[in-house]
This record gives sequence, structure tokens and C-alpha cells, in this order.
Amino acid sequence: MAVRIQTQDFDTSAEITALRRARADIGAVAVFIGQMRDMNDGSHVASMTLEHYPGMTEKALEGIVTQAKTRWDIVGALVIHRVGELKPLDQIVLVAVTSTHRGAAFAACEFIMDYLKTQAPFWKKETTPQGERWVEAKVSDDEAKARW
Amino acid sequence: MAVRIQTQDFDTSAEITALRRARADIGAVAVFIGQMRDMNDGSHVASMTLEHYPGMTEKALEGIVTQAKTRWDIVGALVIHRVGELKPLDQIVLVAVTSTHRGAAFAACEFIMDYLKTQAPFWKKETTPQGERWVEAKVSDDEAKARW
Amino acid sequence: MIKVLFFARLREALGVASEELALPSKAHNVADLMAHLAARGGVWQQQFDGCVQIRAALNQELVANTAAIKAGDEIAFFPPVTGG
Amino acid sequence: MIKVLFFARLREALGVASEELALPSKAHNVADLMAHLAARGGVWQQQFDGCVQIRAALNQELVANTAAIKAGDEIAFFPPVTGG
Repeated sequence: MAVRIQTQDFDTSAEITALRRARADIGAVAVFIGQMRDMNDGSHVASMTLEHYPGMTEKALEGIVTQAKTRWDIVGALVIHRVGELKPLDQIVLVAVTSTHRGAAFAACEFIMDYLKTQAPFWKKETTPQGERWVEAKVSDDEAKARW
Repeated sequence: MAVRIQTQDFDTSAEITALRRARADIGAVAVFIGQMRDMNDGSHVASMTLEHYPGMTEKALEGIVTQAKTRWDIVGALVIHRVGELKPLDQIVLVAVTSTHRGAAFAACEFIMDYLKTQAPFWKKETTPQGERWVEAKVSDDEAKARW
Repeated sequence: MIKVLFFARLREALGVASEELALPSKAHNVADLMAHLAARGGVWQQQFDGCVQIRAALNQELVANTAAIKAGDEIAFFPPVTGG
Repeated sequence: MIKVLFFARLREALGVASEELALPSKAHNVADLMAHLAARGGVWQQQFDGCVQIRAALNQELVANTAAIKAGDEIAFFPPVTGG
């Protein structure tokens, strides 16, 4: 179990290898990578600043991972979320879950993302041709969380 | 869209980077990696040989990816499946799907894996302390496919 | 004393990231504290009068506005989150 | 002529990976071809008498046993797949 908030980029292969820790009882790894788009709500986005609530962010993510571990038979989970200034194409978030079988890995990975989107204290501010703007929360994210 | 059958290993980060092809309209990448376990059906497994049906395998996987693309709004998809002799901890299969939003990426990735498990012509033969044995197909895989 | 934190759009609107203040005598829960802040008038009233969506965290856990507060608590206010 | 392929456990049991043969006169579909192979007796009968789960592909597409076959076709028989 690990949660990391960082400004620097991450290498997915290296993170997965570390998460697996050479455990041959793991048969499945489900991974999600969120990356920055250059368009949002109809505007071109030149850059984005990710603010967070140090202390609470880690607690919230660890709580989400613990919930996932309670609900599904998973071996390990990793969440890396970047903060600070990001550009289009930059990676934003990595969620990786290992398990013996694939069903649990997929479910837990999607669950963690859906909860992260609505429960973890991150806020995005975008720079567009019309100036800076805070990203609005999406109803679809609340709906995605409500499924679980 | 790409489907590859190969004996050599793959690097997940490099494959994802190639699949993204610097497209800034992609916001989500869902990835599944299957790796070889050292236990199956209660026996220790020392090694495994993956046989396939050259020609049909590629067609079957391309058909599955095309179906996924019809059903969900995805940008790209990649399936790499290894054949030949594998050892515990070796990577077996990679499925990666890119899309604008995460819901489609997750669904298409899991759909491709569930269909691959029941429709793509691969067969596993394991070496155990009791000798060689062909792996039996699992009812749970048929059930996983039937969900879609 | 309590510690109050503001994030993102709210932090910018108020021009304040955090402050320490004595627990207001009538502030028994988060909603009471929000009313206390709104009573400052100006941008405080605009942000805390109930028209702007605000989430609250008490000691770094998301809570409903009915959550009880006491001296020593850390209370944070912020817009709905948009990470991931 | 038709081309018939056998994979995995079936290939091992029969000791044959592929063969070319004239389309049997009564073999209008996959099931007919399986009956034709079973009629060879021995391991062929054991594998194709209906007791062993066998999947069929016609020209590299999974098909039901009712699928019609004709000269020039490639028909493959194999156990349920176990990849991934």
C-alpha cells in the first residue's frame, strides 16, 4: 500500500515492478493513468496548476485504498498524484492494483479512481486563452462514485 | 489499433507512450497486465508453454478490439500476448486502451480481457511436480464474458 | 483556538489561506462556524451565505455541516474537489 | 480438398497437427466432419465422439458445429481456449 503526492513525473513500468515486488501469487495488475488534455469544456488549455491539501490528501487516499482492500481481494495498491504546474500530455495520476485474479484488480482500480475524483482534496486551475479558471466539479463523477 | 503476438517481453511504459502518440485529446489510459503465477489449481507451476493458432489469433484479437471500439468511445487500443515458454513472474499479456474519459477506457479494457480469455485461440500447458498438464478453461471466464 | 483553512477558488476569493481564531462562543458545529464567517460581511458573506458550494473537512476528514467542532480542531473549507 | 488443424491437448492426443483431405462426400457442416473423423476409430473416436469438449473454427473464425463447410475451407479443432 502506498500513496504519493509529488511534483515530478512517474514511470509506470518501474512503479508496477516495485508494486509487484516479485510476488508470484499476483496474476493481475490493473492500472489507470490520467493525463492532461489540451481541451476542457470547449476551451484550449495551455497549462494547469494542481493545488491540494497537504496532510488530508494522503489521509483521504489511504482511506480510499483501505476501503478498496476491504471490499476486494487485492494484494497491493499504489496511488501517485502529481501537484503543481502541468502541461497538456503530462501524466497526472497513476492508480495500480495487484491481485490474484483480474476481476478484483479491475474493480478496485476503478473504485479508487471514482473515489479519488470526488473525495480527495485536489483542485485544478486552468490557463486558457480567456484567462485562468478553476475547473468545475462534474456531476458525472458523483454518479460514478454512487455506483459502488 | 494494434495486436501483437510475440515471444519476447514488453515494456509497459514504452508501449503506453507509443499508443498515446502524443495525442493531447486523450485523458485516460486503462491498462491490464496478466502475469504468470507459480500456483494454479493447487499445484506449484515451474513453467508454462503457450500455444496459439497463428493467423486466427491475430484475427480474433483484432475482432475483439474492433467490437470494443464500436461499443465505447475510445481513441486507441493495444493488445500484446506472449507465446512460447514462460516462467512464474513473467508478463503474459498487456491490454491498454486510451480514451478522452476514464469510464470508456476501463470498460473497454476489461471487455477486451474477458473476450480474449474465451475467444482468442491460446492454450496453456503447465509443468508441475506431477508432470505436464493442459490448463482447463474456467467457467468463471465464460461468466465474465457473458456480462457484456 | 481553532485553525481554519481555505483552498482553491475560496482561498483566492477571500485572499486568505489560513487563520487561527478563538472558537466563536456560538459555534458548536461547522454550519455555525460558516455563519460566523459570513457575518464578517463583504466577500465572506458572499462565499459563506449558502449560495456557493462549499465542502468542509474537520481534522482532515470530509464532514457534513452538522459535524460538531471544538477548540483545537482544524477546519478546512473548499470547493468540490477536481483532482484525478 | 480441405485443410484440418488440431491444437493443444487435441493435437497431442491425435499425434497430428494438420492434414489436407478431400471434403468427405457426406460432410456438409462441421458436425459432419467431426463424425467423419470419429469414424476413423481409436483416438479419433475417443476425441470426436462428443464426450470431449471441442471447439471449431472455420476459416479462422469460431463457429458452431452447424456451420456449413466446402472445399477450400480451413477447419480447426481445439479445446476451450485458456489464454490471457
